Amino acid sequence: MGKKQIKIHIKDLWFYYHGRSILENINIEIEKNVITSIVGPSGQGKSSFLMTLNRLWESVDGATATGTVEIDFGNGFQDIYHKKYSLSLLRRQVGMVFQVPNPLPMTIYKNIAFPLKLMGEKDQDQISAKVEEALKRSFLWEEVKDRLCQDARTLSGGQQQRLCIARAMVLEPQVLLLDEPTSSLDETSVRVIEQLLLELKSRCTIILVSHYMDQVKRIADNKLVLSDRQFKQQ
Amino acid sequence: MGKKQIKIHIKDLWFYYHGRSILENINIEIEKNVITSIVGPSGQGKSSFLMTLNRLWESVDGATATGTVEIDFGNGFQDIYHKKYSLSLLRRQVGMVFQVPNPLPMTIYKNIAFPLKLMGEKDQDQISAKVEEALKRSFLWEEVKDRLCQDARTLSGGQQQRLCIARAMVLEPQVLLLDEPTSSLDETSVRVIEQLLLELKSRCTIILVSHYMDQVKRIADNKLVLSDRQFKQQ
Amino acid sequence: AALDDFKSEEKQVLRISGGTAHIPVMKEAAKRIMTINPDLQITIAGGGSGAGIKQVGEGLVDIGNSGRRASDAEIEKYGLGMVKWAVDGVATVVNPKNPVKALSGKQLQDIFSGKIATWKALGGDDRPINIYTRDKSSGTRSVFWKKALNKGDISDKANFVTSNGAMKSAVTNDPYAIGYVSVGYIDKTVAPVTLDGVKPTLDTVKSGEYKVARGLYSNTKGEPSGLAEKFMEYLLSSEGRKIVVEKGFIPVN
Amino acid sequence: MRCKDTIAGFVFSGASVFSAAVTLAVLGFMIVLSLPVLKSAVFFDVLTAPWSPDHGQFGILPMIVGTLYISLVSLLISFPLSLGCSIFIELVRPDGPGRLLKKIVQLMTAIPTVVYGFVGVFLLVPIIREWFVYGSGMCILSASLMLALLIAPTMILLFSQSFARVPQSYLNAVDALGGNMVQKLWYVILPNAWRGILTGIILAFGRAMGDTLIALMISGNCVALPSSVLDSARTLTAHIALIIAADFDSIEFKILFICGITLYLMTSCGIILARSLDRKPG
Amino acid sequence: MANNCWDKMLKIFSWICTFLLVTAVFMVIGFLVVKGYKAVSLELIFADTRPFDALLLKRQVFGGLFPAMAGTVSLVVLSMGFALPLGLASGIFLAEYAPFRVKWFFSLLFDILAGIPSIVVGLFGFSITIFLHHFFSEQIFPCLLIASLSLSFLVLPYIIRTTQMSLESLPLQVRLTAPCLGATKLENIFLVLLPSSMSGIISGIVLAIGRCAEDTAVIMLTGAVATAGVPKSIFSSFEALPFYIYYMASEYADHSELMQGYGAALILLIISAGLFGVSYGIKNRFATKIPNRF
Ligand SMILES: Nc1ncnc2c1ncn2[C@@H]1O[C@H](COP(=O)(O)OP(=O)(O)OP(=O)(O)O)[C@@H](O)[C@H]1O
Ligand SMILES: Nc1ncnc2c1ncn2[C@@H]1O[C@H](COP(=O)(O)OP(=O)(O)OP(=O)(O)O)[C@@H](O)[C@H]1O
Ligand SMILES: [Mg+2]
Ligand SMILES: [Mg+2]
Ligand SMILES: O=P([O-])([O-])[O-]
Repeated sequence: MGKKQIKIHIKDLWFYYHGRSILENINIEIEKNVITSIVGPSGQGKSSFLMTLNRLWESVDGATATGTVEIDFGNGFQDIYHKKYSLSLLRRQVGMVFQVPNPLPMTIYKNIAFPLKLMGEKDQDQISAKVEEALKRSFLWEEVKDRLCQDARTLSGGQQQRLCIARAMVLEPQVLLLDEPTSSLDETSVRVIEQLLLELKSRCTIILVSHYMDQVKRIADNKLVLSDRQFKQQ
Repeated sequence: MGKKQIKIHIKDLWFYYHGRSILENINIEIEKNVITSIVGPSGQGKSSFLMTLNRLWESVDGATATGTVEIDFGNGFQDIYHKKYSLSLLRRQVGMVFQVPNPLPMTIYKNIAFPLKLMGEKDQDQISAKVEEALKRSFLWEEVKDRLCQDARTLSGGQQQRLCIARAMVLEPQVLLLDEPTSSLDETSVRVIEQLLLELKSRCTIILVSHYMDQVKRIADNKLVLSDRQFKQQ
Repeated sequence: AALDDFKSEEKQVLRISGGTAHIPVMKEAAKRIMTINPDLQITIAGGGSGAGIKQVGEGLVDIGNSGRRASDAEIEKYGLGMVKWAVDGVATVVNPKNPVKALSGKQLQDIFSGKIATWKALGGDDRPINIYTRDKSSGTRSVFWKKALNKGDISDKANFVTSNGAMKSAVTNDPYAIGYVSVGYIDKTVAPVTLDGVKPTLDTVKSGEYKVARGLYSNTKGEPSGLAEKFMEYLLSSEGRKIVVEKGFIPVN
Repeated sequence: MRCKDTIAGFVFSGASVFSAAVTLAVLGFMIVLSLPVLKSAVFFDVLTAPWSPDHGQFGILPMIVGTLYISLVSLLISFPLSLGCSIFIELVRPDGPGRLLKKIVQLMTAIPTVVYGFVGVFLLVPIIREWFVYGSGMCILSASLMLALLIAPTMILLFSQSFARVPQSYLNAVDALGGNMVQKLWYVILPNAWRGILTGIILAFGRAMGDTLIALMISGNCVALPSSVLDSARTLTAHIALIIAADFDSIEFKILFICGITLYLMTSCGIILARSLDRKPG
Repeated sequence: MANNCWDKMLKIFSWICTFLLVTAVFMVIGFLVVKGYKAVSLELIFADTRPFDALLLKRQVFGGLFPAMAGTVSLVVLSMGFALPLGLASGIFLAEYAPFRVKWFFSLLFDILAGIPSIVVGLFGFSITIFLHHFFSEQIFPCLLIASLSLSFLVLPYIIRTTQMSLESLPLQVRLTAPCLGATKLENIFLVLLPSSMSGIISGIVLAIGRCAEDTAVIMLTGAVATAGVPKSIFSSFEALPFYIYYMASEYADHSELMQGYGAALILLIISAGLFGVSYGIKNRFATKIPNRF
């Protein structure tokens, strides 16, 4: 392995719910293009930590975060908490996938095209090319190419989760946050998604919250243990 | 151990919800004065089975049962599904306790006195004697004797569950059906209730639905496994 | 009959409805009677003269008031007994702030039919004229329509109000209003309009100079009897006549 | 025991059959009483002619138009306002003010209509008269403004209910993909909550049509067909209240039942429509 | 950024709407309070009669709100007297007895009844009265009894639907508790189901009371009049607070009557808000005080 490259610098990060601190004084670095897994008992703040990396907590009632999170999106480290930093820009570069797959109530095609539409992309050819690519990359293309116009909620759980990953990947984010993405899936689907993550690693930095030690052992390069509002590297 | 005595004969029992069969052709016997536990995956029909034993399904929309269930209440086996069999008589002799404790919206005292009132008991002294006895037998007397006039819903979960058992026991039923009676309780309460069941075994036949294998091992004498609409004895 | 007559009456209810011009007098009389004998209950509703005649005819009330003589057809159909206890006029009124205080009969007809639409044409402000009128059941309206408007049209743009009282407060509240009320209702919150040179006042009505005049009647089904009869007698007694004067009407002799 | 149970069953079902019968009786009674008009040749005139008893014309067209006009204008005023307020409660949701607004809106449901009418007469009408330098101030606009306040809580509460019912996972998906609030509203909330919104609009419209006091007190009640919002107009409900004193045998009185039937049918259609929307999962 | 700009506009729009609505509501309430607070006093209610005499019905009150308030109270008591048993029984039937189709049809009818404009219900009441007067007994007039019957039809659907919904929302476990102990269906309903859903039902009832106290359109067609004094029998006409307000608004004779109108409006507003508060309180109290473990 070559020299370690750092993708995210987290300095002095605190996180609160309704004034109660969940994370205290976090100072860690996250390596580029590897899978970093975060483990720890339930309710410790793993999900909260992910939300600090794309500022998703700003949409949650009663949540606050302070500190600096610097991410290098190719042009040097920039503090994403800086006032002028655009939220939608950030979220496009930091994708996120949730524990329970959450396809939007529209067709499979439109689900993937949705982030492009949000970005203001108008060119239909471009969009369909990108959708196809994203689906291929998440091993879903073969399974859905004949039913792109069906409602995405008719897919199986594992397919839905891959759809959500594809949706997150269509904007080519440099960081991908995964919050227990396989915990509601059956064994086979889990394997397919793990495979997918290993593939994706080459093009983005993956942070994976997982309850399953086996899984962490199988695919993670780094492991961070969250306990007592702090991280312990292992 | 002496010769096994049979309490309940179940022959050719079928159970349906809205025409969909849940239990098919059940033929089993249940031993007298022991704890028989019923285990099996969720949604297999364990609760439904209990309801066939006191005809409680008759109060549930869309449920039907066919077959014969014969119980020996001391004067030979009688088919409880027989047209002439009185429902209230049956329910007095077959007590039932649910997973979530369900005290009635009245005082502690009245909760226990309620079944007596339904039976038409008028003599207040008799009632209060029976209430006290039932509470003592369920190890609850000491805890509630000073607050008999408080609303039963102010008790803790474990206390409520014991209250419900006491309520079921006040009519001295010969069969006691318990539907996961400890699954919403903490460890200590669970132990108290298990102790209670072991005590009660001497005076009634207990059928216990439980998810916890540990618990089954600890207190059950017989174990019935429900799967694929059928029982398998183990 | 004097008030004392009511003292001996048993507990009972007297229903009165109809003409709204009558209401102040009715209220005062009822108040005095109910004070003397709290067992009596006298209920007073409006509705207009038409309603009063119909309701008493149908037996829904004991006394039905009307601000016009019941028509012969009505009298015959229901067998009404009538008591006329006051004389009253119907005056055109405007808001006191309105400089236009005199009109000719022709002008009045043109205003109500909508031909003259702004006050400017009459020397007032440059604002549209807001006409207020009553519904068909009103005795005040039928007298005004017959005697002041010569049965001319009333514009369908006119706003509707349901009683003499409501007419008065509508005109009080609207500086560009024109309407018509019973002379007894006129006080300083509304300004009477001089019609063809005659100002509607108690005196001009009494003297017959002001032509748009009418009687105030109370009707019963058949000849009045019982409490209704006593009530009528009270209205015609000296004390009753005092009330009539007090409320701005002219008692009949 | 058995016997008691059976009797109780009869009592309960009897009560509900009676209550249901009332609903039908209201319609039935009005139809019977208006039969003379329905049967006669005037019926068609009734729906098209103007109202002018002096000339023997008893049309209720101006009232139907007045009812629709006033309700529509009040809806036009109230709808964006209500939408904005429910966006405030469910989407913008500033901590304190959001909850406060909800409380205020709930409290608004308790304000009596006659109070709105009263305030309309003494506060709103003079303001309208002076601002627009036209008419008496008793006009469609005044009535619609007050009605808008009356129906706003119905809409706001139903709107925010249906906003809140949009699954959180959809909202999370949009958030995580970098969508902003407007996009969230446009692409996810509105497509999912439109049934609730439509239901709210229908019920509020029914409420506006059915209200008597506000229109009676501040719309002027003239019988001409209105041509602008500053014109005075009469609603079907106010018409009933005004004409009720008429002779029971007259055509005027019988026409009231036509008004009643019209109102009954219009609101019932609304209810049926709203229910059919509500039943399907949104 | 364009994105942000849209967001800001949406926020500003929603703030403006909120501001407009709240201002309007406070204008309405504030206007009444500012103009009316001076009028609110014992004299407003009892005029020159001694309150004690008035309350004991020894003397009639003239020029005060007392008769109107007494009328409204009798109206509310009577109509709830009719609507409550009928509504509760129908609600129980719908929730516990009715087969699916019947339930569907009846609840549709009750929804329609809830949507019927109150003036139409008033018209119904009025024409029934005339009908009875003509064909049944000359002694039937629009009166307190008729008005409260009509009002009870108006609030019936509210009571039915809240009863039905509170009963239906009880979890299966609660429903099965008493049958398990040998209770019959009726015992189950009266001893367990109704007490368990009491808070929902009561707050529905309080709102229905508010509706009775507030409605004007029904009573102006069925027996409310300008002057009647305290109602002496259910067969007489009556005064009522909302009708009084309507009457004063359109035909106050002088300033003091106008002030009475303001006072009456303020009092009615306070009563309605009070009833609303009570209903809200009941819901909250039952929801929080007793931990709901089901
Ligand atoms: N919306 C919220 N409001 C208030 N507190 C919250 C909220 N969401 C979570 N919490 C609390 O914050 C703490 C951290 O929650 P978080 O979801 O980050 O934990 P987690 O490590 O992801 O747990 P899990 O493994 O169960 O997902 C928990 O104690 C939780 O109770
Ligand atoms: N009221 C009902 N109406 C229709 N179907 C029902 C009803 N209650 C239960 N079922 C269905 O009947 C089946 C058996 O249910 P039952 O509650 O007996 O299962 P169980 O073994 O007790 O499960 P659990 O362990 O989750 O309590 C399930 O598939 C369930 O979906
Ligand atoms: Mg989590
Ligand atoms: Mg179960
Ligand atoms: O109400 P009137 O006196 O005009 O009939």
